[in-house]
Amino acid sequence: MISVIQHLAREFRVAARHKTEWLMPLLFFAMVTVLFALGSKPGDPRLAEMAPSVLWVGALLAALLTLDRLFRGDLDDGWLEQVFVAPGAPTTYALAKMLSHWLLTGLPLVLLAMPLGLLLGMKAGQGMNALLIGLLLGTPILSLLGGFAAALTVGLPRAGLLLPILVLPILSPVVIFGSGAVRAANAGLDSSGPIYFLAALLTLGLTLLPWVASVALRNAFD
Amino acid sequence: MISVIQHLAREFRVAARHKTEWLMPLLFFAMVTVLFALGSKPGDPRLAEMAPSVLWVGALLAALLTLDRLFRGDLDDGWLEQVFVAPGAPTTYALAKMLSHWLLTGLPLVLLAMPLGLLLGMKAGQGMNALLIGLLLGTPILSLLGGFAAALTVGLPRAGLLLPILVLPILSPVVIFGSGAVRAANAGLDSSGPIYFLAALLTLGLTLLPWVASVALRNAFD
Amino acid sequence: MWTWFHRLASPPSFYQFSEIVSPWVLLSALGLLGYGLFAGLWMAPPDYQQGDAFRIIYVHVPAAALSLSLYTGMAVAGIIALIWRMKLAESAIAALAPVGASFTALALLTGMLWGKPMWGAWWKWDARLTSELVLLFLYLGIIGLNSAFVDRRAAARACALLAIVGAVNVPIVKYSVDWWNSLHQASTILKFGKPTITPEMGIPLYISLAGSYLLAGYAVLRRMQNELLLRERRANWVSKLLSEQKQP
Amino acid sequence: MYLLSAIAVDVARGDRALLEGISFSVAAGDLLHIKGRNGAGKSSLIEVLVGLRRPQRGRVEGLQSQQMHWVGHRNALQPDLTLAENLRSWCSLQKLKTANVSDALEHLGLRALRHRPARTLSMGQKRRAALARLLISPRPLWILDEPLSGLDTQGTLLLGKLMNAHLADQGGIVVTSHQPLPGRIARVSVLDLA
Amino acid sequence: MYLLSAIAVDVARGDRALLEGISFSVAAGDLLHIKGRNGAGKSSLIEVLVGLRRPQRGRVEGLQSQQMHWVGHRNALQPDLTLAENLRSWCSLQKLKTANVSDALEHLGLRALRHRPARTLSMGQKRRAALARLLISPRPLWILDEPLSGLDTQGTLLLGKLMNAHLADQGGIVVTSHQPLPGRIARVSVLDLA
Ligand code: HEM
Ligand SMILES: Nc1ncnc2c1ncn2[C@@H]1O[C@H](COP(=O)(O)OP(=O)(O)OP(=O)(O)O)[C@@H](O)[C@H]1O
Ligand SMILES: Nc1ncnc2c1ncn2[C@@H]1O[C@H](COP(=O)(O)OP(=O)(O)OP(=O)(O)O)[C@@H](O)[C@H]1O
Ligand SMILES: [Mg+2]
Ligand SMILES: [Mg+2]
Repeated sequence: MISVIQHLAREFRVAARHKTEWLMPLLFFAMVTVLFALGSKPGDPRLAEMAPSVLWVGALLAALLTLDRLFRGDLDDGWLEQVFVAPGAPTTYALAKMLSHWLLTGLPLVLLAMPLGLLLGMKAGQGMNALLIGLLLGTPILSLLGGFAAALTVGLPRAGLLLPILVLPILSPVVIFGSGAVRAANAGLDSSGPIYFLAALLTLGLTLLPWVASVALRNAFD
Repeated sequence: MISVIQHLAREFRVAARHKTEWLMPLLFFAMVTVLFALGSKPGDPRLAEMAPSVLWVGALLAALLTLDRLFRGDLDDGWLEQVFVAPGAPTTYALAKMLSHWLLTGLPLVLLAMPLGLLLGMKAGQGMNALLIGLLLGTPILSLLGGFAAALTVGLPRAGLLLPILVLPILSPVVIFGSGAVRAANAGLDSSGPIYFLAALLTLGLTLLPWVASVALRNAFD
Repeated sequence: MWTWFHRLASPPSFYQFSEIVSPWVLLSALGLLGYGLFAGLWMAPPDYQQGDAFRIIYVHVPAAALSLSLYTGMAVAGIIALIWRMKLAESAIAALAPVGASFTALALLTGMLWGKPMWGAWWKWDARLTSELVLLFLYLGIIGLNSAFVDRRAAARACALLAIVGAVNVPIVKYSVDWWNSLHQASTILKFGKPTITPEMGIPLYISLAGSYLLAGYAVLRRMQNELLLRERRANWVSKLLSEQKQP
Repeated sequence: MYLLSAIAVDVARGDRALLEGISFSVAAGDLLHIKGRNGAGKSSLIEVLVGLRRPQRGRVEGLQSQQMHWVGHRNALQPDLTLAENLRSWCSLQKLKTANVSDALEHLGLRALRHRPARTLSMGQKRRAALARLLISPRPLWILDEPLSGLDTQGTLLLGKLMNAHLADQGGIVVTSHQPLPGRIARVSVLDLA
Repeated sequence: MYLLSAIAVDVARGDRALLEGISFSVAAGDLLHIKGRNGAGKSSLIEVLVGLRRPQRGRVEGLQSQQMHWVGHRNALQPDLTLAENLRSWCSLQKLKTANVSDALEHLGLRALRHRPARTLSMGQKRRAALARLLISPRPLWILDEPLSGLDTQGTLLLGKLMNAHLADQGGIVVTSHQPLPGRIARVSVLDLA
């Protein structure tokens, strides 16, 4: 636990080198939304109905943007080797990496989703709640899965097609259920089903993925 | 001219080494659109009307995913230095880089756009043509602009997120006109106006941006 | 003339110059703004359609106009910085970005405030509104880029390039109202030829317009001074300056 | 009593066999100098010794990697973190106290640079930073892969002193180096992979 | 007749002044050995000589970078391309014929490795690959930054031979090295930045 925090501290120090770092995913998310709006006819009512999917896709994108490089730097400068000869378990390192990604990218995105939703004409209410809860559960799943994918690419450079074929199918149900929950809520139906599914997925990922990722990372060395 | 081709040859050899690099954007593009298809009930007319903006934004963002790495590798292993001490003009190098990005990412996306458009319920016809022509002109603009932004941020720690913030605002006119053309065509109006605008923008970019990018790259050295 | 210009262009003399000028700029800015806003908000007659809501114009239009002019200025400074590698122009870019960003934000804000009564909505995905929002992102992008570099010169040159390339957006914001049938009203005031606005509404507007330009100028001058001090902190004119300020 | 011993170790990279039947042991106060042409397999062997890579056959006995200091070809410096931050985060990774960090930097003449991001250091300065880790906490076994590469003469002599001091208080060293080792070292044994 | 001469050159990194008033010239058959402690500014100076970095003050006259071979700290090898591919693409960048590539690799003992991706090479093998460029086409001036780092003894002697041969047919060399240069070189002048 403590070592997780220590790993995190390092990540944050690196991030802090970039004063505007934390702002960038937000700006990107905002830009995606604006682009969607730009693409459609000015003052189009359908925008509000598409909003949940728009926001989900935007969040997914913003998360993906930084993920693939998660471990690359540590491999290149030799830090990864140090992690594996150090006393602590590499799993905590992988977990810290994923966690830092969520804290620096996922969480801010969730917070921004509400104002953007309003901007797209969503009404505050059931639908909005479903959206936020869904994102709150979905973004960490992205960080975990994406982190695992990044570990794979670092570990087995010849992973080839394996990677996207492995990750995307697992990723898309998250997004589908996420925006599904919103539509259900908007339609006045009970949206707890998909939400529970996301929660289950998250707990599963949290218990397994950091460990799997650390195993994948080990591969970089033999 | 010849040297552009020689640069290109190198890029393709590297790309051939790991296939995922250029497959990722395609799969991402497909996922985004499929998500939208799943996002609304089957045979929903709204979907077809939102299709242009979905495809436009999807394609552009997918193309963005791979941009931040355009020059990074060459900087790290010292190839960029070699380019600047070599006889040829760095502009041709920058141009080749942008071109390779378009050929490996932009073009495949355009080709994928048609089936995806049909999937979203667009009819083959004026609208579809306008979409494809628009993308055919728009994606190279993205590769040029994105390449320029990548050159600006090449020395920087985390270009990954900074880059889209730099590109998307400048890109927004492309989206406006691109999807505008499709809507015009769908409405049976003449869509040549926005198309010409895109063409003009592309020629402008082609003449200026590779050079500007090379200046930006030079900036990484003093 | 040129020699004078060149002397002014050197950081220390520019620093002294703006040290002398900027107080007066500020003073006249406040004066004009004070009168313009007072005249606009109290003396000018209410609009026959909009009633008193229209009075936001006295903040909105200047802010919006500045959001465009400042960006243009930044692009011009960028060109100078790249061609002549002029320290002054480089620091101007860094100074202009945040000022421009805040005026853009102000234009958006006042616009939204105005939009509620006029169009019955805070926000519409309208060409001009959206493009102005995009302009804000452009500014933020430049600020982000600038802060991402350690070396100030490299930062300035990068921002210069970005500003120049980004300038394509400015005409789109400016003429969006004419190119697309926008909710937003077309240019009536800020255009060449005969403006179509009654004098007693127009005069105060022009005055507050001039005032806010001066205000922006003041902010830019001061920021440029800071930037110069930061970049030249190792130069001896700075250390001399500081030691002088220590004496009394 | 041995600090480390390799028993009939085979090393391979991918499917290419590199080394076969490597056996040696390092006692307290010993220095083992591993020599061999480029590509002989020195670094690969060292990665086996520190437990980063499994030997194809045979086994390695002795101290755990927690009781070794290992400096490889790469310096493990995060380019955006300052020198001090880099060493401190390494300490927390190794569960060491960060008290000695500034002394270690001082000792290697990096004091003035401690607040510089690692990316702005020269090649040799980076190498020195990597070696500074040896001084942060005393550990019985040092494993150094080409420690002299990039070091200037002063740095080379300094490292010689440090190694001698370490051997003097019953430490052990395994080092690869193409150049002759600096300083007069009492108990050297050479393993030539050529 | 000088191949290269620096006239009162000042070098700075960021806003930190490094070197001031550096002047020297290299004639055909001369070798200039640049010495100096870690961080003295050798690599920065060399980047000025090859035209990668502008000098703060002063100027550099003589051959264009098209007539130099420059080997810096970094080897300019794309990790995923094979050795041969790397050198060939460098040739096309430098507008050179690729005919000599295999000979050059042969000469540095890399023949067997030419179809290996660069990432799978040992440190010294990568360095040799970088040096192989010197042999692909004859150019009057060589500029080498720590060419010996990572080379084994055989490689060091080999480089010594190559440098002597180059000087013998009226070439010039500017080299930084912390270790003494191999081989007996006739006309050496030393520039010490310490
Ligand atoms: C967020 C919403 C808005 C934005 C982003 C916005 C932006 C702008 C911009 C960029 C200009 C151009 C300034 C120039 O030409 O230099 C402008 C001018 C103007 N705006 Fe807005 N505006 C908004 C809302 C409104 C509203 C609701 C009204 C009132 C109905 C309004 C009235 C005007 C007027 C009268 C001008 C001066 C036009 C001229 O005569 O040149 N604006 N605004
Ligand atoms: N990118 C950079 N930004 C700022 N300072 C730098 C940068 N790179 C190097 N320096 C500083 O410039 C000085 C000279 O660096 P340089 O690499 O030229 O030294 P060097 O003589 O080559 O040292 P070495 O023998 O270790 O190679 C060093 O003090 C270093 O800290
Ligand atoms: N990642 C890798 N995959 C496959 N083979 C590799 C890899 N890394 C190194 N090799 C090969 O293994 C052999 C030994 O490499 P190693 O780095 O151990 O050599 P070394 O003795 O350290 O050489 P040097 O003196 O240059 O450091 C070399 O022939 C090299 O080509
Ligand atoms: Mg080795
Ligand atoms: Mg150096």
